[in-house]
Amino acid sequence: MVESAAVTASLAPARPLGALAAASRVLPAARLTALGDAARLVFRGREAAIGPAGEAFGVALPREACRFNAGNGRFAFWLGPDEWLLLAPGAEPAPLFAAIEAATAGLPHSLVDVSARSVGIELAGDKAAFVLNQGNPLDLSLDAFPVGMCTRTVFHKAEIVLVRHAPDVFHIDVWRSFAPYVWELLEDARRELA
Amino acid sequence: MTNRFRTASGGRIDRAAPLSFRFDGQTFSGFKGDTLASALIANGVHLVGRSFKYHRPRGFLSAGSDEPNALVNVARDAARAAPNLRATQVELYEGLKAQSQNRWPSLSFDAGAVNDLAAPFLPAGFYYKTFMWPAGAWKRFYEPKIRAMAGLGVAPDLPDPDRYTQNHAHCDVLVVGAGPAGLAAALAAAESGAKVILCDEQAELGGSLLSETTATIEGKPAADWLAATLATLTARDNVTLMPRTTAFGYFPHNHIALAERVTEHLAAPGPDLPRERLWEVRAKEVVIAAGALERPLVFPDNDRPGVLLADSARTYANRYGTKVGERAVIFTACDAGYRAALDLKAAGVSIAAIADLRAEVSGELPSRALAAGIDVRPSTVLVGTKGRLRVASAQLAKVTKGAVGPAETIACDSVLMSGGFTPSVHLFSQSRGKLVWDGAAGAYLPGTSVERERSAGACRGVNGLQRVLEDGYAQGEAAALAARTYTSPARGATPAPAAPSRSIPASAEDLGTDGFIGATPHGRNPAFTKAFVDWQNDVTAKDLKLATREGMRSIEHVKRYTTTGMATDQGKTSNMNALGIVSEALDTPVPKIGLTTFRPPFTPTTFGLFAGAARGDVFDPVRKTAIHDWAAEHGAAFEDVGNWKRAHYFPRAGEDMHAAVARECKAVRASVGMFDASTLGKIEVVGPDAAEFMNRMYTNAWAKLEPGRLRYGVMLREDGFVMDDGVVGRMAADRFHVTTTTGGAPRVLAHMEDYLQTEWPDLDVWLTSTTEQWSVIAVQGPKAREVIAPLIEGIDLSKEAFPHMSVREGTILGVPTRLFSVSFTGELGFEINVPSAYGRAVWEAVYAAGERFGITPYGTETMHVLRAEKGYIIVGQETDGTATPDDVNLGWAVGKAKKDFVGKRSLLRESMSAPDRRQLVGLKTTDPKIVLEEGAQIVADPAAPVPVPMLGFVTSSYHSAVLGRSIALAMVKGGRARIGTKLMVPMPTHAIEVEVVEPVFYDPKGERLNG
Amino acid sequence: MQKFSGFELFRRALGGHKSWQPQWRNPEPKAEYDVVIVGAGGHGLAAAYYLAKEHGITNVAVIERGWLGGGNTGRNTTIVRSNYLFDESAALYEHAVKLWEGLSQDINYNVMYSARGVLMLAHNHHDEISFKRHVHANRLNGVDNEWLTAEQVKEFCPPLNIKSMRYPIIGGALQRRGGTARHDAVAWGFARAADSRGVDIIQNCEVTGIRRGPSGAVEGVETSRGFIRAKKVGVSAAGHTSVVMAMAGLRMPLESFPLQALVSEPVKPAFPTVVMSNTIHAYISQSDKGEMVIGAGTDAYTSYSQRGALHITAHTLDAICELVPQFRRLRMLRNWGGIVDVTPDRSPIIAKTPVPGLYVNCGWGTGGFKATPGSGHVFAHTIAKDAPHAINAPFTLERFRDGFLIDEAAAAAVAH
Amino acid sequence: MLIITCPWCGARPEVEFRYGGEAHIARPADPSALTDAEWADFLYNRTNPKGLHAERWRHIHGCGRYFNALRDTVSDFFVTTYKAGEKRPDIDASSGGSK
Repeated sequence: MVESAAVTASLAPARPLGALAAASRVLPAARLTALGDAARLVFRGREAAIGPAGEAFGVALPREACRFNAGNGRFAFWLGPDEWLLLAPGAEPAPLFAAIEAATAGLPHSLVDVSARSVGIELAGDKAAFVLNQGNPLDLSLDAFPVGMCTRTVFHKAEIVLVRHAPDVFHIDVWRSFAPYVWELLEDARRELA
Repeated sequence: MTNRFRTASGGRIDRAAPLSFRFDGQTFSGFKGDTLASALIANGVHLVGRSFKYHRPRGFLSAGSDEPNALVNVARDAARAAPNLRATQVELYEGLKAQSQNRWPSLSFDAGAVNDLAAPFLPAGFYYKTFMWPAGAWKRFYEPKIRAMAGLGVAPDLPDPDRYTQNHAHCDVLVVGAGPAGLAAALAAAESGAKVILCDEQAELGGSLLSETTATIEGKPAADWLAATLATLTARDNVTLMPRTTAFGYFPHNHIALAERVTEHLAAPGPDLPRERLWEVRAKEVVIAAGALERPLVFPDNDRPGVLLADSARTYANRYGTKVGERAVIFTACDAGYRAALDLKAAGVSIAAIADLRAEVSGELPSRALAAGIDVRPSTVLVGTKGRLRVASAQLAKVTKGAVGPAETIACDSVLMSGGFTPSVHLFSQSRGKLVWDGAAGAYLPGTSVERERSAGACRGVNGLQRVLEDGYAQGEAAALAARTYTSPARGATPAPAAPSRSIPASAEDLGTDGFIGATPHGRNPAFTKAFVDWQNDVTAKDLKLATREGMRSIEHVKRYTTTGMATDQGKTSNMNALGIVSEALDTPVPKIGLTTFRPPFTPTTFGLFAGAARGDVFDPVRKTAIHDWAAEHGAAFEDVGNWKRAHYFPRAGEDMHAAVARECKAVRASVGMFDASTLGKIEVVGPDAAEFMNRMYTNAWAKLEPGRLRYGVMLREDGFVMDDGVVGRMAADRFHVTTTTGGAPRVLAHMEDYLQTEWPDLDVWLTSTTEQWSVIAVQGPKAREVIAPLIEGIDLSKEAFPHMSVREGTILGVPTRLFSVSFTGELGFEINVPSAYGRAVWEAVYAAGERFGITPYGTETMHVLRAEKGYIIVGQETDGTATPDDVNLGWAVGKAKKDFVGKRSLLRESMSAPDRRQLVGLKTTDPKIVLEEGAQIVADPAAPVPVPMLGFVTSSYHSAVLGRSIALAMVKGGRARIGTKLMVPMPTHAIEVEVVEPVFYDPKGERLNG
Repeated sequence: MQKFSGFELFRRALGGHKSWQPQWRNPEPKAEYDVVIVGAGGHGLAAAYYLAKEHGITNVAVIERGWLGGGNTGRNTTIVRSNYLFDESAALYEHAVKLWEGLSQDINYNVMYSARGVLMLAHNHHDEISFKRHVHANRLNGVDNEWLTAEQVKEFCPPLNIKSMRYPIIGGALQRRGGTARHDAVAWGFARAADSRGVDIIQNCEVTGIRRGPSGAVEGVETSRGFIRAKKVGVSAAGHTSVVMAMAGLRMPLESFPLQALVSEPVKPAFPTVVMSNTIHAYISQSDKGEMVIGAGTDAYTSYSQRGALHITAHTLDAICELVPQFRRLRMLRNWGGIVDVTPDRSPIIAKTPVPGLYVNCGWGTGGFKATPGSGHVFAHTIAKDAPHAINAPFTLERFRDGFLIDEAAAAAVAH
Repeated sequence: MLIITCPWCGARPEVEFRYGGEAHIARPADPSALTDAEWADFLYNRTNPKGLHAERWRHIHGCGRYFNALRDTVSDFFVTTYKAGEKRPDIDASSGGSK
């Protein structure tokens, strides 16, 4: 695998939500923010590889279903019993990729760079759950969806990864081409909070 | 106009807040808190509609959601018109405009009423017996006439501009109905700490308590207790109160759908508010406290305006301060008639007489009526009414030993009837609970539950205010307790019904359980009477009897034959009486007749509510590639491919599609073009067993494919037919970069996961979708290498180092890339995969670098033409789910030596290699200018008699600018053996001669691939 | 059989309609019949009628678990059309349409066959090719079907939104002879006509077993009302086919799914034809009564519960509101479910079975109503002759073993 | 919309899942050894019972796992769910609280 270390400064990464975010209203009850670039890796593998992968990433991969671990500004999200999404905001994927591959060499696993596959949206405020529940059928009470939980789920007709960072702070990770759809429906859902 | 029929005081209306509204163009006034119905009644208006079939004048029957007659069209403006709204549920606001329906030219003179005269010839099901001759006349003549007469309101003809939103909610206990039982249940559950939602269809919570003037609860007047209880519930964090919210559907696993009317009652709704909101509630436990509905009595001419349900008249008086008339005759089979009489009398309505179907009249309420000097007549029936647009008199007759005596006419302007109460079991029945006939109660009551729900109060036959309150409290407590041990939607063992942990003393008139089901005796010639069972659909007692005479024995048959219970109230007022009449006609007990199933919705529910936000651009996701905006800025026309938008072609000024595509094609063949292939599905297959997995999933052999090489892969379904195809790159011994068709991406990944997880979990290989990770920029044409060479670092692009069908990793302008040497055009070609964040930037850089070669962006249409010139198939266009690899000339891609792969066994069936299977061939029209129609059929003899034997069909067809002629691909029976022969493509007016040719029209030797 | 006509209606009206007799008898089952049909839906009753009328076999019982016409016959959206792609299908459904066209007169019962046209909408290039392939094949098979441009679609059905939508309409395929019929009337009409020819229709009689003799051949059916002997048993049990066939020891290539439909409140005429969109999954027509009759898709999982999920209905109404946005303010009056059995190739099975004397008519998926008379007609032939009619000869069970599938689904998504 | 208990993620709404047809129909180890009739039986014939049904679901918009379930096709209530590869639990419909 050859992964380029640095990207030429002349080519700036595109932000699929840029225009929508710029036109968005400030509504304190449900603030909507398009998050910046991040390294995203999908790690999948057998038992032996899980520990070393977490060590190399710097955040242990959670073994409890639908939970995430965080540390040093990085996150390891449990997505399935052999699948984790490793998120490092602001980081370049290549060095991370290399480090984890090195630590898991010879152990059955799969590591794939999906940094550009999705974009992040933060939804925060008293009414964040109310807004999310207009397109998501999960029980978002703190009992059922506590802080520290993450899961793939749906928002209307799009698949998302939904993360709860704080009682009123959610993070949505959504595939790039679905992001405007999710954003527009979030906007529609919070319209009545104006 | 003044409110001539207002009571002097009382009611829950705000007399300090007058409102003006219009009905059928006339201006009226009412008060805040009125419904359209109560306000019209206050103005003396009872004629509000016409019946469905006979167009008979109709007035209000009830005061609630069971109203079958008073349907109106309410329009805020031309686009915001809603037909068939019940005036009894329409809350009054300043400036409300309502229109009556189903009448022409006017409500008071309706030409359709001629049907009423023809009624003897229009019995139930008459249309099944006639209108058959001459054949064809039904569609041309009779049906249009019938259709014009049928229907109620008028559908809006402008798109609805209002919004509808949808919310999911979860709770421990959902209480449906905020009458006394529901309030007590909510209170009990809330006190137990449960998270409670309490909803009610009415504007105010309180149910029957809203109409109480004399009852007391826990020592307080009912209204005060209600206010205090609502204050208590409102103050609790664990309770959500939802007025104007109808629980309309009970779906599997305690999934209850509620419709909340958010702005319908507002004079000037805010633009950001939805008109209605759908609540999809998932409740651990449900308490149904839906109350009971008063039953009409079925007697001759019981449908004149001014004839209404007694308890509804009481509600109009007590709750809305409105008198239904000045002089009322009451016809009752239970004590509710007396309670209404007393309350109306107190409100200033004179009670001409009470006709009581019962022989024995005793008890508190009748005694009070007698004491009040009301003319009470036991064993008396109404045998008719008179009056044109409003009841003017009633005929009363004594029943002696079943014989109806002579009638006495009593003048009146209203007739109030009460046949007793029918428990509202709709939601329980929707939940699939079994209803049980209770002979003592004369009603179907909830029996065995299926879902995690329980009924409380009048809807399960409990009566008497204190008993209802205490039952509600007990069910609320039990529900909260059950919610605490919830593990799954499946209902556990039903706990024994608990006694309420506290008593809720209350005093109110006890109505008992008397009532009547069926048609009351009248002694008149049934042929000349109309005693209505279903008001809206004009179903009379004699229609039901006719149905039974004609052999309809099941209630479902009777219902469908007569249409009883199929009106917009869905039988709320009619079902039980119909059962009674059928039971009598067939001399069979009611429970043997059966009961029609209650279906959602409880009351009619707006389509927009279900559709919610899904409209226009967010009806489905609009998926756009990272390069989309560039294409849009450069004038591309787009096409929908699945939910992707793909650039279709890039017209220049003055060009149509044909011209643009011709130019784009020529540019690629002559120099170089670029194409956004980002929508192709991509899957990263990684792990030590990756090659073995690929071997099993694809027809091809993968073991020997070296890292750095590409191979075209074919995937079959297990039934042997082509499912998908795509180029696969081996990135490393344990890593494949798999591409799929645009539409096939999710399907292929799911197919792979299925086999991997369930058939071969032992394989050490994992799948990750990378469709959106990579932007794919295809650079195709003789100059392709020259265009990209200056941009690429770390890859030797020479022919020798980087032959056709190879993949290398490097960078392009510093951006990491997986560079494929691959062609879907037949020209030298590359596909640049870059992380999609850089897709547009790299695209622009390539475009800039290509300018000196006249690089031409092209769209999917040109891509299709170029690949067709080369005979490359598109899965889904050349294949339709019935093609084997060999059928589409891909037999070479099937690894014959492989023991097994998905689909292999199916290919061994004899039919799969039959010589007359359709095979992929090329077609050339004899006249090169003619472009065949895609989908056109191919025959040997177009003049053959119908059915003309068909040999195949055209799958792809284009004008090839490079070849200067039309080309087509086709699937033809035994096609390969027909190459060189002529066939015909018949069109409606003529047939086109074609020659069957090899399906490669351009550079058949493939010499251009290497540039 | 009392004749039905306008004159009779008039004549009997003068007597207060007292002289109408039952449309069918309510007989006790006999010990033995020549043929027992399991299932008194439209298909079963039609088969009984044609057995009596065309083959002179009148010692026939149609036994029904509930009430006649109470299954899918009374629960569907009543669409009739024959513009199917493959020759085999076109022949079968066209056979039915031809019978529909004279059915009211044949059985003296107004089934209200209304050739209002069935318009199938194309939203993308793939739809267009597929529909044009249908149009050409249909024409050569003598089945009417024509391609309309988007403008012609709008002209034929003015309420449709064709432009300002997520997937604009680019054209459509119109079968003018397609339309709707009155579902209950079809069941009742066939019941009355079969009954008058001597067929016993036995309701509230559930089949509990299929008895086979030592040779393996059918001897009769066990029912909740006792054993009924018959050398020939035809199973026409819609969603329950697998259950009934299992009684004879046969495994079927069938899965049963919930299928939902709904109607709006009645309104004055506002929708002139039948419109179907496979791409966004909706179909709609307006009944004579004024209700918009709307079909939803099947739920994802097999079920005999006769009900489905809210989100299936909601997606259907999304699509309807997208196609006809002025209907957003209309209201759903009634929503119900049926059970449809679906074959792997979405085409029916009308055939002999490996069990001598046992015949099956099943697998109609979401589209059985339209075939009712044609299906009954060829099923009767198959039972009477112990051999298929030329029209249903391809619709065997063995086609799955041999790979001769008739895959309408492959070419046209769901076949409603 | 059913509530389905994913063996990993717990109770979730049906829209997160994809139905996968009848369970415990293992792909033959050596398909080429089968007759056409045996192969067709594997490919096409289904039990389609009215009552307890062993079936596959995939938590496609969740953990992505296939798993098996026992569901009463008359009531649509689940009796249990279990991981792919595990044996069908020896339960009949009446014991699962599906009535």
